[in-house]
Amino acid sequence: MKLFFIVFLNGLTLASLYFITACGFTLIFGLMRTVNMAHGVLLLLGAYIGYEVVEMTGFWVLGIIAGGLSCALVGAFLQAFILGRYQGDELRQTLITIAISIILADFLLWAWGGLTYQISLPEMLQGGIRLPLLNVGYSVVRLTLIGMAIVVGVLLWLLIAKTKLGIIIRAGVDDREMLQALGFEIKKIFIIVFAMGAALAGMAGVIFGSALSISPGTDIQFLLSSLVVVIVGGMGSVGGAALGALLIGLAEQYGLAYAPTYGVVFTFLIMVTVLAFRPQGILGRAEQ
Amino acid sequence: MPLTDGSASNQRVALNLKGVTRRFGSFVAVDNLNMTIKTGERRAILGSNGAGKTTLFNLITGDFPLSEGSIEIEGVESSTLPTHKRIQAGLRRTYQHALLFDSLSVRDTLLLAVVGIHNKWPLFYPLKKNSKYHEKAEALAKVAGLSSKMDVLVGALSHGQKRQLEIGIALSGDPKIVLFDEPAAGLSPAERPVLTELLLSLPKKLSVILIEHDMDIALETSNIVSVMHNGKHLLEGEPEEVVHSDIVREIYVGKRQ
Amino acid sequence: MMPDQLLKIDKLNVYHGSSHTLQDIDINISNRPKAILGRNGMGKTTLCSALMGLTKAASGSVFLDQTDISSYSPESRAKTGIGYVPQGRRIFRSLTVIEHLKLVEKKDSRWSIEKIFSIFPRLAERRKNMGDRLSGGEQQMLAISRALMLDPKIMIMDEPTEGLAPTIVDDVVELLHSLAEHEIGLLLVEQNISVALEVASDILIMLNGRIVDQVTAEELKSNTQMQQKYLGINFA
Amino acid sequence: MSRTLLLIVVILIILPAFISDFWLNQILTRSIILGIAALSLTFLTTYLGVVSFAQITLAGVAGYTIAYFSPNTTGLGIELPWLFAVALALLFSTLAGAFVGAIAKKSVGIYSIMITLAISMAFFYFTRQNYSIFNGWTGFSGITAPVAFGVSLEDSLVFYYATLLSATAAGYLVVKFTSSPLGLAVQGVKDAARRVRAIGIPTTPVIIAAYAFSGFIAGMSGVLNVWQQERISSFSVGLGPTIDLLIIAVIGGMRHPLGAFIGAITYVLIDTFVIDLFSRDRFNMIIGLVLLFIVMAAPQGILGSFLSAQKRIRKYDNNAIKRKIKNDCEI
Amino acid sequence: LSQPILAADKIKIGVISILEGAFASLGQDGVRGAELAFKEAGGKVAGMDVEIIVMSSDASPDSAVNAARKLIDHDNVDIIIGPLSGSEGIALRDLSKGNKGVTFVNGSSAAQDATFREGSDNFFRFGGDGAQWMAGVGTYAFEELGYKKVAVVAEDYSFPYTQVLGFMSEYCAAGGRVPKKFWTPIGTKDYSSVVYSIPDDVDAIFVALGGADAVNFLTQYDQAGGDKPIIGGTITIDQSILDSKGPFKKLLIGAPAGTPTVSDYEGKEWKEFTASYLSNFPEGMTSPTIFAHHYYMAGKAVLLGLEQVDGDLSNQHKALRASLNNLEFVTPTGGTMRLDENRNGIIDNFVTEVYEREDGSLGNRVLKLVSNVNQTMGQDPTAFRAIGAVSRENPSCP
Ligand SMILES: Nc1ncnc2c1ncn2[C@@H]1O[C@H](COP(=O)(O)OP(=O)(O)OP(=O)(O)O)[C@@H](O)[C@H]1O
Ligand SMILES: Nc1ncnc2c1ncn2[C@@H]1O[C@H](COP(=O)(O)OP(=O)(O)OP(=O)(O)O)[C@@H](O)[C@H]1O
Ligand SMILES: [Mg+2]
Ligand SMILES: [Mg+2]
Repeated sequence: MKLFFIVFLNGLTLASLYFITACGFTLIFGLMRTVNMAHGVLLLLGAYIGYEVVEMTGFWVLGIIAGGLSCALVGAFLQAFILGRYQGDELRQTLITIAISIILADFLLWAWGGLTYQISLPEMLQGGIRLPLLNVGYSVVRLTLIGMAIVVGVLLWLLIAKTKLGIIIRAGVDDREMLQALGFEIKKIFIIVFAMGAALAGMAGVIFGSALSISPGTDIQFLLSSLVVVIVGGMGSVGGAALGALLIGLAEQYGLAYAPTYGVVFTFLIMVTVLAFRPQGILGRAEQ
Repeated sequence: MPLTDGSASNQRVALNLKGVTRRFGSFVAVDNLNMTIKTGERRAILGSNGAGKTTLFNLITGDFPLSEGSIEIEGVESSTLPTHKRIQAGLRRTYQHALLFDSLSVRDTLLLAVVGIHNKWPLFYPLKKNSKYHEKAEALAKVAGLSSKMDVLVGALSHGQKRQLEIGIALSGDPKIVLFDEPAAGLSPAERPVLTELLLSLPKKLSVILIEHDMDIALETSNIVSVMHNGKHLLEGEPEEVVHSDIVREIYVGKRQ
Repeated sequence: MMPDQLLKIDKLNVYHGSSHTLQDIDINISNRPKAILGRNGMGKTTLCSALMGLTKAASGSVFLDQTDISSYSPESRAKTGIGYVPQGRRIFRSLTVIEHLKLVEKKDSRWSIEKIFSIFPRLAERRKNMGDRLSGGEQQMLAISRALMLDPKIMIMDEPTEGLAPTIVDDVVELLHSLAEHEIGLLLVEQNISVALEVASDILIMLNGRIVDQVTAEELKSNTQMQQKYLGINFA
Repeated sequence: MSRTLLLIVVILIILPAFISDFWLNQILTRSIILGIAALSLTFLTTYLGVVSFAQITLAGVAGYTIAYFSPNTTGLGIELPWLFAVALALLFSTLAGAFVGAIAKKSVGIYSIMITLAISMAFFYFTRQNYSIFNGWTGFSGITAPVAFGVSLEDSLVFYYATLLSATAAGYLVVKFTSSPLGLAVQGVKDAARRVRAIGIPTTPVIIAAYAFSGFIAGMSGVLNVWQQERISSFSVGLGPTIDLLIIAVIGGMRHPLGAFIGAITYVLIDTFVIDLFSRDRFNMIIGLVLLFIVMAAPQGILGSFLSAQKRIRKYDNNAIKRKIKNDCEI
Repeated sequence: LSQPILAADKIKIGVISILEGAFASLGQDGVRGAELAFKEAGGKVAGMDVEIIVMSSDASPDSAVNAARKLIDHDNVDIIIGPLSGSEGIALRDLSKGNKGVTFVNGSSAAQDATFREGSDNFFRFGGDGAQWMAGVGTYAFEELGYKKVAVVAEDYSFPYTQVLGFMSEYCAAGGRVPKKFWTPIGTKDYSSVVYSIPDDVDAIFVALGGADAVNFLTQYDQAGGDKPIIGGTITIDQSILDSKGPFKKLLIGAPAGTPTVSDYEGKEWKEFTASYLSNFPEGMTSPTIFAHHYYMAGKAVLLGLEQVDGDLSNQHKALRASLNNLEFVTPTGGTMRLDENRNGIIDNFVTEVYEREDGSLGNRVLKLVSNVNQTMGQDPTAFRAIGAVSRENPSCP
């Protein structure tokens, strides 16, 4: 029984991490309909840069900012010069981002090698504390993740639902031409959105690299988990992504604890089941 | 000029709507609506924008499920039948927003419409060049005024041409009840008399429900008029009578007519 | 005062593949509202969309208020002062009514959300509805409002009364009349002849991608032969 | 187009006389096999409007069936006469296709990518974790192509012709299918599913039929693939091959069956030789750049760019039509 | 016709290693090892030039086979060195059966079955399998360290199965018990639920995880307040992990493990080998990894074999094969490498311990040398064979 609760907590903290890593993806994917297959590699890039900055300066927060900023730049570049002109051509964008992720991943391998990296946490987040009721040690940083996820989620939701930028973005997804005909410079707006999504990815990468670790191949895992989370939850819905993350996080941890052999299979079967009955995801809006 | 005498009470019933209701969240788009369409009847439905007319059509065809009430088509309880079964039972419709196959040619679209109606299950093998289906498709194109556009992709048709194609599809096979959702919208003045002609020339045994904001067409082609307002069936009656009633003047017709 | 030449179209040509959809279009629009009439598929929508920059013109130029906007992007054209009400409405399906209006709300515009709501009370009632959950007529009102809120110098309206109930057509006609009071130019594509004749002072006739004639509304009203020739109709 | 097609087929028939075994086996035959799999994807994408990531899974179902029911060195499975094994393989892949269709029937566009991706990942992890049927991580090896009607398919030339014949059959089937009323209905579902129902055709069976058909085509490729590779494992149905297939389909072009094969040969050439031509440590970067270049430079895929230019001229040759309109309008 | 065709004045050797994805840096080190052997020989053997053609696989058997086919059919190589990982090894062994004109020398792939069952007479392994690499550890853990019960955390595929077999066959025989085994899918990021499921009453944890998986598990175990000692699988304490960046490393200090490759080995031969490696590959690791070590031995065996037969590859490499079967040479760790009747290496294995070097980096040092480890780990071959093929359940001693 104790294990059951611990696993629940594990699922919750993992879900927070998944949510944080999926946020940039929801933003780009949910709002611009760009299937950004380079999301994982952007996370990885942010994490490596964050690592360097933390090693250099010793400030963790600075690492997060640096990871975010560098990815924002890369993202803006990609959208402005490569992806932008194919807006609306989903399949081609998918392919282009796959190509970009192959190139970038190889670049990262070149620059940082194939070793595993962990980013040092600030003193106060290191190590574990004893949980009062369950009487087990628990990692501080994992507990903090829950808080971070909530903050990120609320900010993102406000951005999408409440700001004018949010309205513009949603309109742009529905009918780009019409939005142009209303005087909006859609290209610029999409560059900003992509940069924001990439920045979120970069920052999430630093957090991920601190809580767990990063190495080549992590990018694919990021990408898959983000895809699953966003799709199960419903594209463009922040609440949905949170719900999706929770479902997948819990499934994964319970799977690992109680049925390790087929645990991963279950994760994907959950996704299949959700989508078979709600193709638009749990909280997504139907296409027609 | 009424086509049949709407008052004859011993006529067969083509469509019977009882307590039909549809809610979207808390909003009631169609509200406890009762209506009986007799075989051969030509009914126009008038009503302001958002009155619930298109929603009513969507309920009849099964595009949307009912919230409450029942629908009988040709005496058969059809409230829960899937759309294609209702179509196979003789129901047809046009969509207000042309809903067409942009990547098929006009010919293929009409072929599909013809084949779809004639077979329970679309054929797996290709059709012969001059099959009976091709003839029927040609005939439909002629009715819709699209004979010259047979090999054009539907996506490249102009707005009005798409509306014409909608009508062609709705007349495929051997329809018993046809629902026209604003067929004249987007048609040029030159096309409108043609449409009127077409509506008037439909077989007598066919039942028609017509949503139309072009009053000339609506009044000329119908023998009974229903008025919808805020989802309710406000009143029905002889065309002239209804149009000149004060309430209809106020909520629908306005002063310019 | 409105300039004499608000919109000037000079030898505009548009192709779809190899078909020559618009052929040497010349139009001048001043303070007198103009309407284009023509049968289905003659190129009216193509013209509107080319003016907006959404369809590429092969040759020809467009001036708005003396500025050559031929090379402008759609967004620059909108900013320069064209309000566009497209055929088929093109409402954003995932925005609510109020979000549509907020999207284009401007501080110093003559058109506020309140003003729009007073013109179309139906929109106020449905303010929280998503774009794709509006009736056809409601969408049409919203499309007009959306363009108006940009405070344009000229409105290009592609069949704005399509699908509207007669009472609401009355409202729209009134609104179109008032455009002139606000010194807003108007290029109107209409299939509803009576609306066109009532609103526009000049009528352009389009046939197979050409402007084949220009007459005053008065002339066309009285000349049944002309009606027969260009529109294929008889006014009873 | 048909004359070009004939020319291509003739060239392909006489080509083995001029090339080495390696080119025959590892480049041509492999490309054609991949091309058949890609064809099952381009079919779904072009006509049903869904991007299916499950095609490798469907091919895998056929492949595993062959492995399980043929002699192999894994010590798992039951030996059946090869014709039975092939029939079972195609049956299973068709059924699996129908099953995927039944699950994904409501999903279009991006959503279809995701649900099929989820299905394929579930299958991948299942094969990796299960040892009793799929022999887990390692899979089956030592499978050999059978002796069919007196000739050994192990002979690379024979196998090449068998592959070529299968590809031609697959292409023919796709063309026939798409021009049949069912095929038109499939395209109708892509454009407006609601309208398909409103002309009296139920959409679910149409969607399932399209997926099942694609399963059959993918199954053909799956069978040939096991015979060529002489092995199959969880890696054969993983994310890598799945994405490769998408790359093949897109760079080749989706509009015409031939595109899948052009994409496949392009991909195989890049995959095989880039490491020789460029620095071996950075060859992935080169592959990425080449892919990026093709996708950006040829919007409709390599074949598509060529075809669409042709098609546009043919389809939209409105001059004749316009003359007619003129006649209709002139009073 | 039976004349040896010596006209070719060039020997072509293909090297297959993993140069993409998560294993890329390990694979690159493997290639370095092979290249080192040829560089040391001056790029010539038996008076002929050696041409090396490198192909990449992606850890999948399919890609290894494709790479090998390209090397054989297109590049016409005579010898293939590789591959890196277990399942790839089995795939190439199968491929070798149909390509008798090519000699396959295994790289670092360590699946038991590649040679133990269904071996192929032109597939050689100058090195051990994953079980051999654990020789000595089970006994050491039970007898020297006094661990009576150990839990196992290992990745869920063939190589870790083999490692666990190697550890358990000794450990259980000595009297130790393994009450619980956790097989986690490769690439698992979050082990926290495994961490909390480890029974409280075990004395230590045997961890057979590689790369990032090891790093993640150890970090999370520490954060959860775990304090059981660790016993490492071969790749868990590989230099590539010890060189990884991050705070998890302190957990490994003092962990015993089994490996044929010890980065800080004090032996003379190893020092020479390391010096040669470092001078030839300044961009390489701080010392050769197990992959460089094994690809090097493969390269060396090939060169020695060719030299012995004077480059005679006639008659499907008959002479070369015979010479390889009887080859003996001194390995970089100072032992003598020779093959058993299954063409599998009889090796020297080390029980090691992770320690902190003076500069703060981590290394391995030798606790014990176990010589002459054969594939049945010194047990009676028939009895060993009777254990059956390794799997999640086999062996078992709860
Ligand atoms: N899916 C939906 N969700 C919520 N509300 C809807 C939905 N569909 C329609 N409505 C609302 O129901 C009402 C009736 O819509 P309907 O389309 O039936 O009107 P209509 O009578 O056809 O109007 P028009 O003449 O303008 O086409 C409208 O106010 C519309 O906003
Ligand atoms: N994308 C396109 N590709 C090819 N041809 C097109 C395309 N769009 C329009 N056309 C053709 O151009 C001609 C003009 O179309 P347009 O939409 O401008 O007509 P319209 O006058 O607005 O007609 P309607 O009154 O029916 O709206 C039509 O014959 C149409 O088939
Ligand atoms: Mg309506
Ligand atoms: Mg138009």
